[in-house]
Amino acid sequence: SAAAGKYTIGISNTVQGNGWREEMVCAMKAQALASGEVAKLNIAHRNTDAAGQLEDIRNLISAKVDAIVVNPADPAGIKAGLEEATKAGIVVVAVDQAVTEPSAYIISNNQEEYAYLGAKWLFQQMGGKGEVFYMRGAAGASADSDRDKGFKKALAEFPNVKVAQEVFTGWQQDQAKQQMLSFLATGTPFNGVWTSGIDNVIVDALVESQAPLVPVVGADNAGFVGQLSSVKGLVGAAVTNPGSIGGAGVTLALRILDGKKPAQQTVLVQPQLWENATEEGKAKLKAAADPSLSPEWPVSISIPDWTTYTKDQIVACKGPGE
Amino acid sequence: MSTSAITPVPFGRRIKRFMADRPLVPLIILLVILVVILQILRPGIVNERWIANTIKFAIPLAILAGCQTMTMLTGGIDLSVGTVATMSAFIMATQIVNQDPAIAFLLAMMPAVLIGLVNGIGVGVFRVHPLIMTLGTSLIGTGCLQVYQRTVIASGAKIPDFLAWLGTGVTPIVGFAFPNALLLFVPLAALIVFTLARTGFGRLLYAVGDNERATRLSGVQYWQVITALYVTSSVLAGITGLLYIGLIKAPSLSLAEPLVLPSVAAAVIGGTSIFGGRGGYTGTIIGALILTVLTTLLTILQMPEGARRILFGLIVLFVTAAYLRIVEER
Amino acid sequence: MSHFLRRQGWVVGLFALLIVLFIATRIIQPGYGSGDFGSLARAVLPYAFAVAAQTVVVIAGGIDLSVAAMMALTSVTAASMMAGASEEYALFVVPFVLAMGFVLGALNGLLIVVTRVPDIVVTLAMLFVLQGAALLVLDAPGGGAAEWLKALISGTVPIPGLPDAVDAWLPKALLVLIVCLCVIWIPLRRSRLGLSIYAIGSSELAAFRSGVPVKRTRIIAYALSGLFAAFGGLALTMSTGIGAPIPGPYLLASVAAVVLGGVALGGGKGGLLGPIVAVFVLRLVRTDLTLLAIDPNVTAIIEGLIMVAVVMFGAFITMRGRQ
Amino acid sequence: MTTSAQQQSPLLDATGVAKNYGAVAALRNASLSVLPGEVHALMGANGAGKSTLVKILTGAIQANAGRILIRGEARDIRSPAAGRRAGLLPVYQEPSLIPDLDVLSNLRLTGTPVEPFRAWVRELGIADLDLRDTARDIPLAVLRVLDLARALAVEPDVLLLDEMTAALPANLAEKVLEVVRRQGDAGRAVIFISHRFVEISALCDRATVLRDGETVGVVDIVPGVEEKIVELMLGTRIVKTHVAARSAAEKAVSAPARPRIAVKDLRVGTKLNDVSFDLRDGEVAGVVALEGQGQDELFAALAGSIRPSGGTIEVDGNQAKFAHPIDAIRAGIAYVPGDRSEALAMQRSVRENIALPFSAALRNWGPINMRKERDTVLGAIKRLQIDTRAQGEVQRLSGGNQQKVTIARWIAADARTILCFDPTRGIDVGTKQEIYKLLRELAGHGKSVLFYTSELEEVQRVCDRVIVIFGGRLVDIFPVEEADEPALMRAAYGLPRGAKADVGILAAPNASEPGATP
Ligand SMILES: Nc1ncnc2c1ncn2[C@@H]1O[C@H](COP(=O)(O)OP(=O)(O)OP(=O)(O)O)[C@@H](O)[C@H]1O
Ligand SMILES: Nc1ncnc2c1ncn2[C@@H]1O[C@H](COP(=O)(O)OP(=O)(O)OP(=O)(O)O)[C@@H](O)[C@H]1O
Ligand SMILES: [Mg+2]
Ligand SMILES: [Mg+2]
Repeated sequence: SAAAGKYTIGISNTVQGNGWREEMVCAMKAQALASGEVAKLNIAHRNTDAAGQLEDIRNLISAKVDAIVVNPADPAGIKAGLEEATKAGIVVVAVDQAVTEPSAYIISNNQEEYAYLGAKWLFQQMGGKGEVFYMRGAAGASADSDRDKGFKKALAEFPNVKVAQEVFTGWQQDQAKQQMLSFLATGTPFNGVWTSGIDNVIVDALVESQAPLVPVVGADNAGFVGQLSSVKGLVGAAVTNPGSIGGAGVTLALRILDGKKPAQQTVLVQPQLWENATEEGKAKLKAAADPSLSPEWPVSISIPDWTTYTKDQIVACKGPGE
Repeated sequence: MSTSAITPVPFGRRIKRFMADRPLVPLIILLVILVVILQILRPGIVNERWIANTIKFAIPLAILAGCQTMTMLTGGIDLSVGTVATMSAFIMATQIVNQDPAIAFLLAMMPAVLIGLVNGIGVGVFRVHPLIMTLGTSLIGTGCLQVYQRTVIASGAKIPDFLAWLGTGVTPIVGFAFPNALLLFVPLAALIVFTLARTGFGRLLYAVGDNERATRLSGVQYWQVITALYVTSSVLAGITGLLYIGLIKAPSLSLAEPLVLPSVAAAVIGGTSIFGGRGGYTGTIIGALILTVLTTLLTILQMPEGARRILFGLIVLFVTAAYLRIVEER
Repeated sequence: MSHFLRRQGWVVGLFALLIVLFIATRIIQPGYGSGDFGSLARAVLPYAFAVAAQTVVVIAGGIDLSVAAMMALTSVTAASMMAGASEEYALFVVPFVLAMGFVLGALNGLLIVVTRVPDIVVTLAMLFVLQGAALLVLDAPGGGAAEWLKALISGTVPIPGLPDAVDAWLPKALLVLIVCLCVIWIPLRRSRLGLSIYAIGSSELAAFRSGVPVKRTRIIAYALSGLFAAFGGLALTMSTGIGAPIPGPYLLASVAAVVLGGVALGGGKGGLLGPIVAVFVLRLVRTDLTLLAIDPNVTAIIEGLIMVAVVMFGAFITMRGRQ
Repeated sequence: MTTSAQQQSPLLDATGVAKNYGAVAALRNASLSVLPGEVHALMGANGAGKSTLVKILTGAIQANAGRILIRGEARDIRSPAAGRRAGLLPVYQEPSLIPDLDVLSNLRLTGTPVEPFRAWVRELGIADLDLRDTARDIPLAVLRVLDLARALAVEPDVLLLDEMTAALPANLAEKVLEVVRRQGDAGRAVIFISHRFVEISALCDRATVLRDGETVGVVDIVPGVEEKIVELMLGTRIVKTHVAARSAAEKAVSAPARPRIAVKDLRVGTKLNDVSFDLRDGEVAGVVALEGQGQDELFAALAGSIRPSGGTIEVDGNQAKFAHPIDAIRAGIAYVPGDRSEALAMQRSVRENIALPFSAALRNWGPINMRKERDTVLGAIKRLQIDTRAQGEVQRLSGGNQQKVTIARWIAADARTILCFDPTRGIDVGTKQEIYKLLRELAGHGKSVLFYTSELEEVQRVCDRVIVIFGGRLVDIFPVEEADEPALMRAAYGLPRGAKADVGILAAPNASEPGATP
């Protein structure tokens, strides 16, 4: 499958330097390459806000791409740009999060479900009672508030579980670790940790300070998945939040360009939970673990039915023409 | 002509003058006040483990703040330290997988030296404003790191045991757990303090920041001083990156980026002027400790995130204002 | 003429660079037309206001690290007030938010003057305070904006007497920008207050000795900065239709554009035109990089290189000029 | 204390003024009373508190104690703007035009009427001022004059001139004196600070003398009062040093074969043209020129801080190319610029400023030998009698003491050749004598000095030869015996030697007697 495709696809992403997002972009590239239908990728990938993403989307419109795959900085904030794109005859696909623009197609990880699933499992592990250390993402980010909804929903189902402390990690490793260590130093009793994807440093902090290993729920990042199998006495679960959703977005865009519209406008990819409390879960974890990946990368590097690239292709992180 | 009358000075003024002569004392007092507040809010938190943790996290910040202190003395600033630290950390963690530790170390320090050199030449020879120069090299460095990152996705990463030991380990000495990072930091800090106070190079940093034309007339070659300075700053940032990766143990592409603004803040809180010519490193170290303690303080407060940030801002402002009031003569 | 060139040479050079970039853009994408220029103008809007906010204080010899946070706060305030409210209510929201920016900016200045803490620390502290306040107003992106406000910056204005082909190149966003900046800047520049702002930036001691009320002038400079930042916040809400409590990348961008625009960090020199042209240059570079489909990682490298190269070139010219 | 006619009530009357900076008492108990129509001298050694008093009177700083009456009314002047309103206009020791604004904007800023300003500028002898020039690009001497013209343009009741003439070349200084004299005639009062007795005796009616922040006397200016003022100023110390050039016999003995510095056809842009002269070991060569005749460029080129556009400089017979001041310093040539703000790191200590050249070279970046440094620095401080009460930061020293630090640096570094650009600018009589002695001593030890001065009377006290520059060209080289003030003045105006005419009020006979030093 050479770069003999016919489409130009634009990509807009607004967080740079974060393992998950890097994987997402690599998945997009790999899928574009694997599909053989894409001649050129036009990627706008930088740290910016909704207004900046509008700028990028409009630049992509100027570049006359056939489709735009976008990880929205905000569901509502880029509506105007997406509308303009549709008007210009461009297929718009939002990945990872929903958007409010009705003409856009959405293929997204279900963030609310992501948090609900993990939190529910955690509270069950805690025996339905006790204190949980709740480590959120970046204050004011829309993915964070979606996850908060899911977490609160699970919390409501377990009236005896209390939040011992709520902090924002800003999705930053160093901050999360420092917060965990400070929290440990306060001596506050706690029975579980729910963290919004910054997970391996939390386990590290628990191990380093020789604190009792309470159940920890994180994401399917390679580092954490490895820890779930290797750290003795650690009980925990990884909830999948595949960065490969980006590849799925490209696939969806290509299907639409080829005239194969999906039944609904929105496709939700449901998260899975891999825990190490049962033999069955352990087997899943073992199958998923991939020590050769960068510890910040989610191990779920492909989504059945939606991505067709090989592991080598996504790891090479090369798009058509590169 | 030089007879000054010695009149008896009231006690209050004597204390003020004492503090004004030793600006470190009031800073330390402010630090202690913060710790006491912390202890009151969460009795028992100020224990051995907490102290060790605070020191561990304050050290990388303090070293980066040292870079800021030195560059700020010349009227500059080094915004590339975050990128440099991240680069050396990331390169170390990825190269150690297949390379000899010594080679990995050299590879990790290479971008630091290079960026320092480019910064120094840009600022010293081409007279680009340091803020723009270091911002520019930091953008370039980030871009290069992203490109590099793609080539090593498959190779995985590893934290060398030695760095983990240095970053997170503690050594009990007379019943107290001393963070191993102090082994690196104490000599480094002593060296910086000594350099600033007692060496020709240190003198030149102050003088260049104060009046560059005057130093030129005294025979100082600006570009030499500035180039040496920015290379030093970058190398320190590189070392910080290695220490930090040992502490965090998770290489990421934005590892040390969050430390940049606080490093500037620590230097300024510690009494260094961004306009050059004034300041010192000991104040900066306390500044870094104050910021670290403050972060803990806010973490354990049960309040909305917005209110926490407001409080953080207000405390930083208050601490600096109080410090100035105490130190100022008159 | 020589006076003009000596003073405005840098701006003229930047303008030439901008024109070269436009030509380059047309070559890269022959279809680049008036609509795309309108997009550029809209992209420029928040940056331009941020840079105006930064310019005023830099000329006055200070720096404002709270620009982006101020924009976030004013943006979420506007968005949360307008959410679900009537179209007319926005008529009240706009002046309210602008006044809020002005007052908070004045607070920045007041704190600097009263506490005598260096401006960089005060505005850094205010960065956290304003960010926190923004999070208290809206803990996640949301809110809304009146339709007429959103319409204010999209499309073009038909100016009677001008052929449509020319009209099309006058996007509303550009006019809004020009009007808002000129209404404040031109009278300021001509007033004694404007002179005083330059004076305190150039030499605080000399200004004081010339009878300039240094403290008051400093407070006003920061208040104006707050006002421009509030315009920037409104621009964000206008273009996105929401308010987001996390500040965008406007702080460093504003400082970079100020320097690129020929305003000396340290104060006393430069004007507003240079930084605004610099913003256009930086935005257009980004457009070109996207049009060229350059690897996004290389994009960062190129942007850094351009920034450094332009300033180096300027430094080189001044060095040559001095000899 | 001499009393003068008291029929008039004073325009300005300050008593018991005190000001402390931390432990330093800048003023303890100063008083000053000025009558309408009077030109009143304020005198005192460096650091006596003159500038501080001016700043207090004009609201630039606040006194800790004291009472100020203006036209008999107690006034509390809290800012320079308030001072202006009260009719007090200062020209401070440091220029106070805003550096980055053009002259016109500077006028607008202070609400100064433009036409009177222009008239004063012309009157003060500056013909070709472009109001759109940025203050930063205007030479120091002109800036001082503009500062004065700006003050005159608003017709103040009391004009306070702090060392107005110190940075001025003779021609401009003379104009200033004329103008100031007429201010007194117009019924306004002038407070005039200067260390030059000639000016005081030519201009002032009375003098208030400060010592260590205290008013120690008010005297009428009558012929012969100088001795008394000096005594008041310096307390018990009586200075009777007279230095002068070596005797002809001495010169004959030690004329060296090769000049230390040989300048040939030196050119700098359009400012300096084909200047050639020699500087020998063991000599002090004076340079005399009016404002802006190319002397700045000459010194800067010799110091390596600008590159000449033509000609050669030979040092010890070897041709030298200076790309940076370090090259000149390596060749043993040190430069003391006229503008001390160009030479000093103002926020650093006296010690660090003096020791600055020691650390300049790359090989001296290492640890400093603190004891050796202290001894060297202390030696230089002693030699120049620097008032070190506020030595923690040079900016807190008085103007004259700052000036001394710039010289002390090169005394400490033991430079072989010193280029002194108006080194006695703003230095009190006592110390001036010391500096003359010092320069002679340096020459006596075989060092060489190139000495530009704006005070012509200094020439015969210090120099062996005089080089006169006019319009960028070297017009004459005088033996010192012929270099009396009228002759120098004429030469400085480009008039041929020998023509007899009295030029201006500065042509007072000079009283130095030749004597052999050391
Ligand atoms: N900001 C300051 N801080 C500390 N000391 C100061 C400050 N300003 C002035 N002084 C001290 O006050 C004294 C008087 O200074 P002042 O400038 O009034 O002297 P002066 O009489 O004008 O001397 P000169 O003839 O040298 O100009 C000096 O000892 C000086 O060091
Ligand atoms: N830190 C210092 N404190 C006091 N005096 C010093 C100091 N450093 C140098 N000097 C003195 O200043 C003079 C010049 O110093 P410098 O070190 O530049 O010369 P040097 O190394 O002795 O000679 P060369 O130029 O041949 O290397 C010498 O007389 C030296 O004694
Ligand atoms: Mg004085
Ligand atoms: Mg040596």
